[in-house]
Amino acid sequence: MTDHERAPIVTLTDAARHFGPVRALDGVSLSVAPGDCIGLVGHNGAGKSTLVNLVNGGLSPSSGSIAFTRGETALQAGVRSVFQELSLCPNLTVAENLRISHTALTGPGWRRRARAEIGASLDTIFPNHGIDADAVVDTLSIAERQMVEIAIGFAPRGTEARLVILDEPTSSLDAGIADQLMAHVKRFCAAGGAVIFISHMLGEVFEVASRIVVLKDGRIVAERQTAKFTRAELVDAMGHVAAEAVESAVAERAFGPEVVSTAQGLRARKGEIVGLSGLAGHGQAAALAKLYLSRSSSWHSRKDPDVVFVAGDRARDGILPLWSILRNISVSVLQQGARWGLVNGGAEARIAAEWKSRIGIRTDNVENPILSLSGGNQQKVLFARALASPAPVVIMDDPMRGVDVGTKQDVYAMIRAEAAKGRTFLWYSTETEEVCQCDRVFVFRNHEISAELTGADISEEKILEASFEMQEAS
Amino acid sequence: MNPLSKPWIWSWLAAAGAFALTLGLTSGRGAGELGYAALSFGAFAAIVGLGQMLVITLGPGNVDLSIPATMTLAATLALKTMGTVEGTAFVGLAVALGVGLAAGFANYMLILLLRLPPIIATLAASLIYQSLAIWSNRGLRIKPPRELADFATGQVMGIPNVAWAGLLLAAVVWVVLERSVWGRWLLATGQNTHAARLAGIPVEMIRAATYLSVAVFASLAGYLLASFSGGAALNMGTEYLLMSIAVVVIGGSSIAGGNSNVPGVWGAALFMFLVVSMLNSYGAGAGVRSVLTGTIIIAIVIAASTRRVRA
Amino acid sequence: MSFLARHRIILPVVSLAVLLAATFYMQPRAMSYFGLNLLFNLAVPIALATIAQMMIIMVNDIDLSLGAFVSLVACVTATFLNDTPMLGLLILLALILSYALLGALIHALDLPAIVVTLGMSFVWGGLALFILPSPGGASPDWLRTLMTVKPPIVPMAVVASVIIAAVTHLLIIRSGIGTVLRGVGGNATSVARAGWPVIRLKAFAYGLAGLFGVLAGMTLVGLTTSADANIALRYTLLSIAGVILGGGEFIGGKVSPTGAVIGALTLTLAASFLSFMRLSPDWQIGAQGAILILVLTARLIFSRRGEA
Amino acid sequence: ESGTADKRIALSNNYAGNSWRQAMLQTYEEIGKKAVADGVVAAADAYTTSENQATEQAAQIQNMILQGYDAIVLNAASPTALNGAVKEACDAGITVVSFDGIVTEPCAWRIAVDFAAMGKEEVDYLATRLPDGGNLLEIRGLAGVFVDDEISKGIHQGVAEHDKFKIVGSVHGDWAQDVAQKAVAGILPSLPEVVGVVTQGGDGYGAAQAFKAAGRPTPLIVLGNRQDEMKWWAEQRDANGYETLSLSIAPGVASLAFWVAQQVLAGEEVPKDLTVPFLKITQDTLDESLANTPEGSVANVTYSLDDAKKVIADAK
Ligand SMILES: Nc1ncnc2c1ncn2[C@@H]1O[C@H](COP(=O)(O)OP(=O)(O)OP(=O)(O)O)[C@@H](O)[C@H]1O
Ligand SMILES: Nc1ncnc2c1ncn2[C@@H]1O[C@H](COP(=O)(O)OP(=O)(O)OP(=O)(O)O)[C@@H](O)[C@H]1O
Ligand SMILES: [Mg+2]
Ligand SMILES: [Mg+2]
Repeated sequence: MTDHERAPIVTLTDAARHFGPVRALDGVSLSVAPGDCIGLVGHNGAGKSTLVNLVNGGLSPSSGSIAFTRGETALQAGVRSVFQELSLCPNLTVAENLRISHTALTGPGWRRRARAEIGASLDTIFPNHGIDADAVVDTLSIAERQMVEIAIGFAPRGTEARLVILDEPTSSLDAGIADQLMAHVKRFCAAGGAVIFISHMLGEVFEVASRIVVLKDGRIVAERQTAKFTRAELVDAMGHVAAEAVESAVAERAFGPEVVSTAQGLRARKGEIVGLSGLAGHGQAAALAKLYLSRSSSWHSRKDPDVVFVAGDRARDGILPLWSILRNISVSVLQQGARWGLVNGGAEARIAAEWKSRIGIRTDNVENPILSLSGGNQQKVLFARALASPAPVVIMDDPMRGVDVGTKQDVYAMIRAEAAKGRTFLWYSTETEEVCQCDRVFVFRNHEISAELTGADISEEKILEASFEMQEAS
Repeated sequence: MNPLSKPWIWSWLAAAGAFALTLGLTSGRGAGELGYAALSFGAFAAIVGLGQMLVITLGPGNVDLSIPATMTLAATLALKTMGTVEGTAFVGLAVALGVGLAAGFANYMLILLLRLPPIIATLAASLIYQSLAIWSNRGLRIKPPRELADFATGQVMGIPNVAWAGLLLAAVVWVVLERSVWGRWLLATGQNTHAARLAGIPVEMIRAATYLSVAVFASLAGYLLASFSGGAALNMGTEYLLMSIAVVVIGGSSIAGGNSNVPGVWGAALFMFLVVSMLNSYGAGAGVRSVLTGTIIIAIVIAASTRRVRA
Repeated sequence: MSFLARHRIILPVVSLAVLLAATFYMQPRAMSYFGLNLLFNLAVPIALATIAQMMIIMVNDIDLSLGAFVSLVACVTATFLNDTPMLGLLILLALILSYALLGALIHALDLPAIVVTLGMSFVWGGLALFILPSPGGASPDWLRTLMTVKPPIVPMAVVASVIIAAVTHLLIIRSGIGTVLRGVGGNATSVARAGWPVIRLKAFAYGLAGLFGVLAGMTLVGLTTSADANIALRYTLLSIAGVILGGGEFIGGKVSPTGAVIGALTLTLAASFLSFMRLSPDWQIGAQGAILILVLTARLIFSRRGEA
Repeated sequence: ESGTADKRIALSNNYAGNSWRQAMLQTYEEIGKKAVADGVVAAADAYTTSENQATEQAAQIQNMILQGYDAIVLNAASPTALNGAVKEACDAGITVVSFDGIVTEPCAWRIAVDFAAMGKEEVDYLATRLPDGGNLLEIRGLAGVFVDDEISKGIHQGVAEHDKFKIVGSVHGDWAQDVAQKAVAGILPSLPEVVGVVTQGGDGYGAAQAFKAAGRPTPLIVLGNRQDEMKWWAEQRDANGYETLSLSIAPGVASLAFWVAQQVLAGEEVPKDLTVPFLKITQDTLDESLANTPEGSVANVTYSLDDAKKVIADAK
């Protein structure tokens, strides 16, 4: 490669971004050159998304500078972003969404060209994706949408993609598709493209990244070639206690009577942690939502609810965006302290304060708006909301989306402790590793339960086997 | 905290401005009269506005366009039942509120069972209520019983009785929204109904209760207005369609739902009366009056929203 | 997803067809060139107004001032455009521009469109009163001729409806810029991130609404031959109902221009159908509500099927 | 025998939301039913729209053309905006007779009330009662409507002639008691003493209420024939000798229009422009009118065929 080709695509010099008193990014210097694949890691709220937004021009820095080698703006420099929150237009087709990003695609016949372009990009990254370029996005599953978004990120779009930023791209993808993505990222970088890859799944980061950058509280605390990091060192640098090796299914515990039993075959006993697994979009979320809705009412609410729900798709199913953190937490327990139908403000504040510290929500004041929290911290609020309620059954729809390693460990511990006290958890996760910690696992395939695994049977191989079997047969 | 960041303050400032400008003409004479009239007529707008506010709080697309028809139908049936007979005021009130409940129930059923968008459901239903009002009384204007008329036009401690009714209702709505569990549920439902349901909130109960409330408020306003102005007329509710929406939004409630503002409704109700009085007093013709009213409404909204962003 | 849920347009088409069949059954005379023209010619301005409303709903806003705006345009058309065509044209252009500015203002200051347009309805109404304190004015001759032209085989009203639907379909559904505009309704943030100036897009959508509002007012005058300040006030609600009837949704940029035109035709036809039923005057108003409910209830059947 | 036994007449009405219109619909219905029963005409249907909008009414007229009526009796939302539809009706051979709200289309008949004269008469009356003149408050109707403009013109013309009067305030009461009451209550505090109130009908009682609530002496309010106004007037008269004038067009003019249409259909030569006098109630006729008017309605007269013939003959 010539020097010119090695010239950095983007260079940040001491870039900082403050939101009022919050120093989301506190002086970061970084440069990304062609061929780089940078793994960006850090705890929830470390400033990763903020960094991304500075690079792609979504936010301007409070101080410091961002310089592109080619062109003035991120777009001209060939910088593309795939965002943490999905950002397609749900009312448009896949091809039309490409048109939105590809501003130069005009004139008669643009539709045909868009179809071809997005089709090619999807085929390259996700062979056998099965997504129709004329499908309207809101008819796609969340995983398919994520795939489309990634494909748009890598599509040529008139210019050439030089730096693609992926902010937690795999959080709603299952393992197989995530592998396809990582293979593509490697190919892309080998061909002279650059990628910034943000993930809380350290395994992925180790697999794709050539260099790992660790952010902590808005500053870069470590930056090394991937080979020079061990997993423990990395976790350490992020400021977490190194995670103990995941203990596989807890020694046989005694469970109480059966408390959940659906027509579909989903069953759970008191005190049991039940996992739902399988490929993304095969009916797990729908099964859980149906279960929740059938065991709660939209006409009356009881002081002692039967079930609570932890949403994974925060914006759609969880967050009440106009409210403070406090109100978001307390909404599930309002009735407990209420007298004559009036909210007990003291009890409310106590519960919020307790959970802020128990689950480590990073904020200086629970009266702050919920939207001032980073994605992962918003997710913690949803956990707090559910766990604060006394409901005996907790339903969790991929609740760890975007939660950092350290917090995950805390939450696992909390779940185990609550289960020991007799609560039942139904837990859908796209991460097989998580599912493997459950007492019992139901694997879904085509909206049906294809396998029920218990005890020693719970293993990644068995789950994968049950997820794919029929597809190979057909 | 900067008081200008409260979204409701602007409607009060505007009302005060219109009040002062009107009195500027008479160098202060008639302040009492004007204030008294503003409280009397503002009360009706405030009552329907409080109801509309609850509905708008339910989130985008929620609005009740049947308020005028409900007012008319409730008033018509109540006055017909009372038939100027003394001592029937409470019977009439019961009839009016009953009509309100029935209309609210019908509206909600259209929304729930037929899944019509509320804006269309209430619009269609309002045409039916209007027909019912015509059919039941053929537009005859029956006077309220004297004691009721006296009550409606009377006053206690210098404040008109109808204003007391409006203030009392505002206080109740304020407590419900700001302090009660039910109010929290309503605000949550307005932000994201789906998320609220998954957080264990009985959203259908909330929606049903809200649509019942707005209709009951409208029927109460209709009953009071007919008693106040000497009888029910078929067109008595007409101006309260835009009025009810205007007082909610001028009052600083978010039209996107999940956020409401009781004091603002009263401020805006007073403003809507005072601005017309002011323009009339200055001899503005219908055209000027209309253009200025519109401009002031937009100015208030801009002031309120830009302040909010900066605060 | 079912066939019907995917092709939302079928529902409005079927509603219109059923209503038309019922109308022909009640009043066979309507089944003629002359009859169809009488049934539908007043639907032309309503269809244009519905398209205008659709442009606003497309970007997640709602326009409560449309009726007053169309009335104002009608007043301008019947006075200035007739007496001093150049001045009239300038005023109409200025009105379209002010709609576009309104869209930019609403976006720039993040104002609730429903409130701003509520305020604007007073402004437009007041201006209309300035121009025509009492009904009057006259339609420009060319406009009258245009609206009463008798093309062969198919009446003008039907031809006009088809043209309106086709043009707006090309513009909003097929063209690139239309796609981006719908994208603004679907997810404005992502459109902005892709480098589009959303403020200009919104101004453009509002400008289009202004344009179609102007066309609505002009065609209305062509049909009625004169104007007054209140002439089209009911178009506000009518146009909203038309958009919804045509399969549009209030949020998310889901609109259908063809559906909107059909929705407008359906609403117009519904009123005629009722008058052919010869109800007692007491119930004529209520029956309009009932038929609105009935037509929209058909949506329910479709969406239930769609879910299954 | 009349030669119209197979003819069908329709009433096109644009608004049903007040007592005047309801009385009009009722009169038409009564007279129509009787005419059909007597075999004078084959049908006399009534149609009404809700919103007082010319567009809706134009569609209504077009439907009547399709339905094959022989004549349309029309109370129009606008004097000009229906001309297109009216012309179409005429071209289809339909007789169109407009009344109250008349249309300017030359092919139609017009039964008009001289609204400007009505406005002027109000001021003339005030001049006889208040020779010293003084301040007047004007309550107008619905802005942008022809009748409102005409009456107001007449009033201003009257004031110009009687220069001792001065209009110190003008509000729009939309021909509704409660709207008028509200508008008057809002402007009163800023007004000097008011000696007279000129109105357009349907708003006098509201004005009186507003004056009472403001604690001002009741001025001389010209009334508009509503029963509640007349009742209030009678009460005032009995209590303190209050004296005023009440005038308005009678809703029964619909029956006159019906008979005129019948006469045209019967082949009679009928001039295109007819006038009806407005219905005037004075101190002397108050009790009689009050007795004849149903509770909550409007003073009315029903016109017979002979009345119609007489009106036609007068116009020739
Ligand atoms: N618009 C905003 N207003 C106020 N504070 C903000 C805003 N956006 C981000 N922050 C704060 O900035 C900090 C960094 O947030 P950022 O979203 O960059 O974190 P992150 O590293 O992406 O976290 P996660 O892994 O949870 O997505 C957080 O403390 C967050 O609360
Ligand atoms: N920017 C634009 N502004 C206005 N009209 C446009 C614009 N772009 C395209 N159009 C018009 O929209 C219509 C359809 O666009 P286009 O030809 O690009 O799509 P298409 O070829 O029909 O797509 P497909 O490949 O699906 O057939 C054409 O009439 C075209 O002139
Ligand atoms: Mg983030
Ligand atoms: Mg093509």
